[in-house]
Amino acid sequence: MQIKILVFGQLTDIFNSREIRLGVPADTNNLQAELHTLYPELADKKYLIAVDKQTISSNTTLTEGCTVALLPPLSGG
Amino acid sequence: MQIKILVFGQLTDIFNSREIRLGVPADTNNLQAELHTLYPELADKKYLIAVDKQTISSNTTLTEGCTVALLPPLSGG
Amino acid sequence: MSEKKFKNIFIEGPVTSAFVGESIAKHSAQTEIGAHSIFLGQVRKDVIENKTVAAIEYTTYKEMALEKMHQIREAIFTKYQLTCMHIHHSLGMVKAGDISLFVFASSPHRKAAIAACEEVVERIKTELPVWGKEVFEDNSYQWKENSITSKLSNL
Amino acid sequence: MSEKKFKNIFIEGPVTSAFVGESIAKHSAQTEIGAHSIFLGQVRKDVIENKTVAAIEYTTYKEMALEKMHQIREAIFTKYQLTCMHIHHSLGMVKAGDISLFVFASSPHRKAAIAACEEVVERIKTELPVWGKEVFEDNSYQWKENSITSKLSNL
Repeated sequence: MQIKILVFGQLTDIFNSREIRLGVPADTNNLQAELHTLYPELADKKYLIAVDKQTISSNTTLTEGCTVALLPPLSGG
Repeated sequence: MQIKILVFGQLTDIFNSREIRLGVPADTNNLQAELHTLYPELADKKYLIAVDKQTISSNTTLTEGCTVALLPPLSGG
Repeated sequence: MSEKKFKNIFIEGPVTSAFVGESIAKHSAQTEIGAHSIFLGQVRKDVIENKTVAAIEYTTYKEMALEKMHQIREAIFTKYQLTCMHIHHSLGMVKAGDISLFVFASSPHRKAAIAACEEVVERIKTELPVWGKEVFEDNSYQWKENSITSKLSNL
Repeated sequence: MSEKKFKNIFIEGPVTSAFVGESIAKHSAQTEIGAHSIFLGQVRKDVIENKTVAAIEYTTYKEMALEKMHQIREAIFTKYQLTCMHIHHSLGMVKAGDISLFVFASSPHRKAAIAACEEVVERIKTELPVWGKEVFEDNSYQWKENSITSKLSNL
């Protein structure tokens, strides 16, 4: 029972990886708390969370098979 | 003592020429009256007059050596 | 009655896609550029009263057009932070599907390049003494008129 | 969790000027087109704290980016009368002076082509999950940030 967490841009410097897996947290608030404990530097970073490719603006329930992505400020183009 | 009159675009169909010469009229109002007598079709056409490459918006004195241009609606680009 | 020589913008016949590509390539050494905005005018195969446009034949009042283009260029460089700007307009016959106008504005930042390019295109269409004769497939023709023509005036 | 395949916009490495030229050439058969508006993003050789940018390395969240790009494309085609629109974005290393973004909008009329091209560029910069790492000549790097990033949101 895991979820996949994709990491992009400058956040890959903190995770030293582009993808990690965690046991399924109840929701995105729980996930953030867990990530900020595991990766304290992340707490200072500006990033958005996407669940299944949709960015979220409030706490969102997570279920098995979800793909979560951590999106730092964009810089395409 | 002549002035050169340059003719462009659809007006060349009326003049059958891109350039004519006339004795120097006193001003652009006189020039227009003379042209409309010589080329009656011109009176129905929309066009601007340029004197020495500057379009005019009111009656303008003409002198020898002036170049007058008759400019129908533009269609560049 | 200045005899000043202004930069020529006119070319005989269409602007080729290869020419556009080469123009872009020339800018790779100008590494302060971050954005290019390009406008290309292409001759449409319009159908007017059952007749199909085969080509547009362009003519100009060259002395006045180059002086006007110079004034437009000066105004645009004053208004926008541009690295460079290049303009090419066809004279003579340009077939339907071919390109008759190429405006190319480059700047460190996109907003200046985009706004400058758009403004130059508008001013070319409304102020430059150029005329297009739409030649139909049966060799008859009609004179084209851009929608707004009243802006041709003294600066 | 749709498995729908969206049109790919990504290419490995820079957009070449020859590719842009060829893309333009392909449109000469589409004779209802009267105007092309093209935007090119070029990597600037910026100097930041005495270090010179040698290249930008681009990465993306591809699945999300292609879905987002599809939504943007649909919105633009609904809003503007376009004949076609093509978008190409680089991934991987793009050297200073080379092109990393190519947006190409075509329409019968200039206003639609110009406005659509500009709007797509803005939306790409602010909504597409793409990240650029500015690699300096000494091989150190910093992560680039576009000025407005808050627009990335659910549609």
